[in-house]
Amino acid sequence: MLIGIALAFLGIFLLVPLGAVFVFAFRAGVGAWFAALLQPDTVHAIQLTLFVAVVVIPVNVVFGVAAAWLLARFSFPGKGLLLSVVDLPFSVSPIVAGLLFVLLFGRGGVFGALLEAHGLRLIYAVPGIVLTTWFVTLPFVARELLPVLQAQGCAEEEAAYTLGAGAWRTFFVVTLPKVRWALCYGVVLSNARALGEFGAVSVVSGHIRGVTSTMPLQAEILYNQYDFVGCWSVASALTLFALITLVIKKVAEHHCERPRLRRSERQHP
Amino acid sequence: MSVDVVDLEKSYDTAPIVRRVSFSAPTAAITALIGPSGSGKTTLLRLIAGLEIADKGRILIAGRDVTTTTVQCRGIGLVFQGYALFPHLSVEDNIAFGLRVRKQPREQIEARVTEMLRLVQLEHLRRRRPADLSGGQRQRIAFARALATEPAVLLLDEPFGALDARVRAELREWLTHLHEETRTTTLLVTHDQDEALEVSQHVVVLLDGEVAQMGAPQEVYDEPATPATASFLGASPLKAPSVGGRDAVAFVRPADVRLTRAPLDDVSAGRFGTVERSKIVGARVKLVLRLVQGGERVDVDVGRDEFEALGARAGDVVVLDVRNARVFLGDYAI
Amino acid sequence: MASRRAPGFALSLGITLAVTGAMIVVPLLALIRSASAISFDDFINLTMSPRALASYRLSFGAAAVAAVVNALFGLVTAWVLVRYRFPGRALVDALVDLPFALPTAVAGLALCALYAKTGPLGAPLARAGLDVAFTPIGVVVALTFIGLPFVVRTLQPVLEQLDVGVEEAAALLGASRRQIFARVVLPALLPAWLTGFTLALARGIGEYGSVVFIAGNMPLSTEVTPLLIVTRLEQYDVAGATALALVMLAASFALLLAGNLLQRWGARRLGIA
Amino acid sequence: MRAVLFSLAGCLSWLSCSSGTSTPTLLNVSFDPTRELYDDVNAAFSQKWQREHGSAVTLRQSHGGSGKQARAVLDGLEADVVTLALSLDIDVLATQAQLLPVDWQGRLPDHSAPFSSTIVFLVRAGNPKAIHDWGDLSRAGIAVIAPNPKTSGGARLVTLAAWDHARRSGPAVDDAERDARAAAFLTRLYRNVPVLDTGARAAATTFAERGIGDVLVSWESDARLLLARPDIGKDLELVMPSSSIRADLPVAVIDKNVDLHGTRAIAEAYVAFLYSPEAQAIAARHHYRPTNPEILAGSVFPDVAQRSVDEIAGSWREAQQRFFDDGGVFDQIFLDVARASR
Repeated sequence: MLIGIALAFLGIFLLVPLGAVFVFAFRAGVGAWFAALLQPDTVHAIQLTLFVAVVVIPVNVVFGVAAAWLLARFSFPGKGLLLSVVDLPFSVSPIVAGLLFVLLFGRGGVFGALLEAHGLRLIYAVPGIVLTTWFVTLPFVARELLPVLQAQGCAEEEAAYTLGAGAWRTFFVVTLPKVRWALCYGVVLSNARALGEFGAVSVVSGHIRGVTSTMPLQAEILYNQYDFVGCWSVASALTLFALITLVIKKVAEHHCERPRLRRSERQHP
Repeated sequence: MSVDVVDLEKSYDTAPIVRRVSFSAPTAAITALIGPSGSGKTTLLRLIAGLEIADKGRILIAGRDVTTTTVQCRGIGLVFQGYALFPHLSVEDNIAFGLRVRKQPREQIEARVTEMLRLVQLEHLRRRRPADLSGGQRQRIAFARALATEPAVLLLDEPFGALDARVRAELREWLTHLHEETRTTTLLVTHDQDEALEVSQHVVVLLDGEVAQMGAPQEVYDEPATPATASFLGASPLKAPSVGGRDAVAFVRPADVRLTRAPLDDVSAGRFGTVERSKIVGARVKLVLRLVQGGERVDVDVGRDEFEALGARAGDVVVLDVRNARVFLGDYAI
Repeated sequence: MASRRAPGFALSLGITLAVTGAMIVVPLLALIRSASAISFDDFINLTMSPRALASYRLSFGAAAVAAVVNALFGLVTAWVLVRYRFPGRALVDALVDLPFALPTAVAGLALCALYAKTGPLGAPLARAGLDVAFTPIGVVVALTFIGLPFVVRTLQPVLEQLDVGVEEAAALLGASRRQIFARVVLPALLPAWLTGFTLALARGIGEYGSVVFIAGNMPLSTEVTPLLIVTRLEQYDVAGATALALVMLAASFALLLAGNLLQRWGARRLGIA
Repeated sequence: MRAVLFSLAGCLSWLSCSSGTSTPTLLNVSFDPTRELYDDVNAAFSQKWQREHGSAVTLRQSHGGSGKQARAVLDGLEADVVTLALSLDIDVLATQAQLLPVDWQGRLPDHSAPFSSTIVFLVRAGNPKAIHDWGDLSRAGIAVIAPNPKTSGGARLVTLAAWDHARRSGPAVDDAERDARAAAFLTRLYRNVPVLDTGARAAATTFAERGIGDVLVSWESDARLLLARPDIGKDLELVMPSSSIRADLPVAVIDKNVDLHGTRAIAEAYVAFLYSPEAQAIAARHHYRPTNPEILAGSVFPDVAQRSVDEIAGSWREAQQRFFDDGGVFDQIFLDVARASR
């Protein structure tokens, strides 16, 4: 009974839209699907989207690891506030996020005059898209790592120190392997968001076809050109990315869960 | 390679945890740090290991001041309460960890790991992961890992805390043997006084962040320095005749009381108590008595045959013969 | 400062402060600077205009309804996923994260195509007299979709850790199944449940991508606040956009703070603190 | 902090520029319905440029609501040329950011508007609801699809055309009563609008693809583009109202940006090309009314009485202030619509 309710709810709200994307995309056939994806502007949008993800993810990993380490291992005044600030991009409206960067780097913005004097262009160009995407994906890695670092405690690290291992060595040999699946999970989530961000990027993109259109924006452009096959092809490609994300995530979770299950077995033999 | 702690202090958020602690752990002996939970013994151990920074005081290992030395350079081995084995490494890699960090040649590491596994008698588990081991096995691997680097001092933080009674007893004996073999200066933190008495050659009693007493196990057991120590070591207080107008308290252990049938005609001589209840626990019997004069409760622990010879039932009055008691006037022992 | 002797305090503090400073605090200061140029009266006029109020009503109202729907069905889903074993459970479990992974614009397009009067779901619903697309109901549907994982994912770990022994103890003491759920399980889940609700709410209030396609975007009835910000911006009304952005920002920060407090409360209640 | 940000910015813009543009690039920032028009115009222009100068030129396009696009240029989108729906949107670029001179309209023929368009109705095949003129749109039971005048230039033309029609029809009374009549008409009309899309294209999709509404009020060019579509054109029918509005579609070179990019020569050649017979013919093919009289005469455009914005409201600036700014006529109408629907 409960299973039925849960499945019906998930079916209506998740499976049906998911299926719809593919039905719409392949209505004109697989050939049309490929042809639509191989249009030059769409190819560029795919490249740009992947480029943004490739830039954003490493910086997110470095920041996420540093922030999670700081928040899990030390207590200092203002920690609660810092945690909330780190979380902020997560709950801020994407539109507000985009607006923030326009206010910062736009012509009339805080740094607008400075950038213009040096001939630098951030907004309505790739850097603006990268920065905005970075903003909206900022908390993901830190958010995934933090609970794992907290839950696992620092006993193993301390054991490594007492055995003579230095800080970096301990970090790479003990800490990182311990949290690698949570890290992987965080990367996967921020990657998904980086690939799919629409609202924030839409504000700062400028929608120049073949230059500053990411895949979600390209889907919207094609939609507005009455090119529904193209639009749904891009949408289904993004959905495929999403499904791959879920698979990777599931694998990561599976690896995270095994030690946890064992521990609970030990407690309740 | 003694460990000397001088006037060590440590507070968390202004709450003092360790207050002016000084003691010495002699070379090649097992020194037990005992005290109830919250007495600061684990913090003290972490301070010695270098995992916490002391607010004040000094720590010397083999006469060398290591107060500001980093944890990596102190030359200590630490066995953690929850073992803290690296879950992603095999048993062998866990033991080799400290040696690899020291960049020892491969064959030497190999040999040392084998030696350590033999020492803890777990050669057959070499390639297993910690998750596949039993609690006792993990415990022994943790010892092997800590000893592999030949530390000057071995620190043990409640090493048997998470194990069941039988394995605990086994490992205590095993630890004694291990220590005889390695002769490493060892500091053992435990809340279990029996464990401390059985394993160590030197005992430091910590109460409320302060050293309450230290000395040889038997000495500490027999002559607790303060009422608090006596109480921690299992004695219960009994009102004693006042001395010089001041209240005196006698601390009596359940095993230090003999019971005999009360003669029916004379109830004024000696101490009389009414049996409230009794419980046979294996070979021993635990009784709860209430003194006829004053109504204080006294716990008594006698042998089964002694109890059966006594033949006392609930409500019977018996004579208490206190063999050994520590009497305090205020805080002073007499 | 740091009393534990873990290394890397200065480095991690440096990186964290530099990045949060440059990427979050500075942009926020830019927003506040822009907003400070608006006089108080103008600010009130801009943020309390009938159109703004109507957009709050829709954004906050629809997000709240969607969060309630998600709270109820999310609880059932999390319960089913943790307590029952059935074929395809792993698949269902993975699927719950779909709204996290699926770009919001794709979700918006798909939902709009499905629920429009000509769509496969919209047509039968329209015949039954229920219009979904281009009405506030459509907004609720979109927000339900994107908020779905929050409740499930915050409840799941707590449910897993919940000691079945406690429930058994309650049963031995004579509690009925409903009583066990209401008096034992629910109180233990409450903080996580509320946290999930808060997260779904916060996400829903600010959502744009999935909503613009399915909302009717009619001023005063089906226009969400983020769209109003976009509209203001396109009318060269930076002040209006900034003022509304500040209101949204304050709302999301307040919800975030509430969420963190709830989490701390929950940790204390379960004695983990 | 500034230094960090700055070097970061430098890094990022280097990354973005490193994609390498050896050929000069021209960015035309345009509005929603001109996507197909400028696809063809750009192809023709780059061929012509290649033929005449022997070097290639890359043409880039950006489309969106006219106001949104102008906003982006204002905030730093480096358009070389703008081709928007309203002269007002280009005025803003001149007055607010001095990107081009204020008298830009005098620099090219016909007030810098090489094409014009108008507003028409699109109904379901057979016109089942018998919609023939503006008055029919306010009838009860008619669902009207039109975009949001706040974000869409075309929608502002719709509002102004409807206003003008209502104001001039019926008994002649004084100005205040005419205005009241027009406002009441618009309130009834917008009460019939179930979806207010952000742009002309979104509205067209709602009407044609989603099958919502009885009538789409839209650009003539967009309506005829939909009619020409093989899959959905046969289900639609064009209706010309008795009167409509004349929408001049202005173009301008953005002086500040072309000087920055060194693309002034190409940009000026590009806007001049829009007046050439070749481009005018392309425009006519895409159902934009050309200014070239011969080409206009040679193509088929339905007759409709067109009134200019200046005739209806004095000027675009006055129209914007009076109708579309916050607290203007449109906001009043929507307050009434909301009150009536409650």
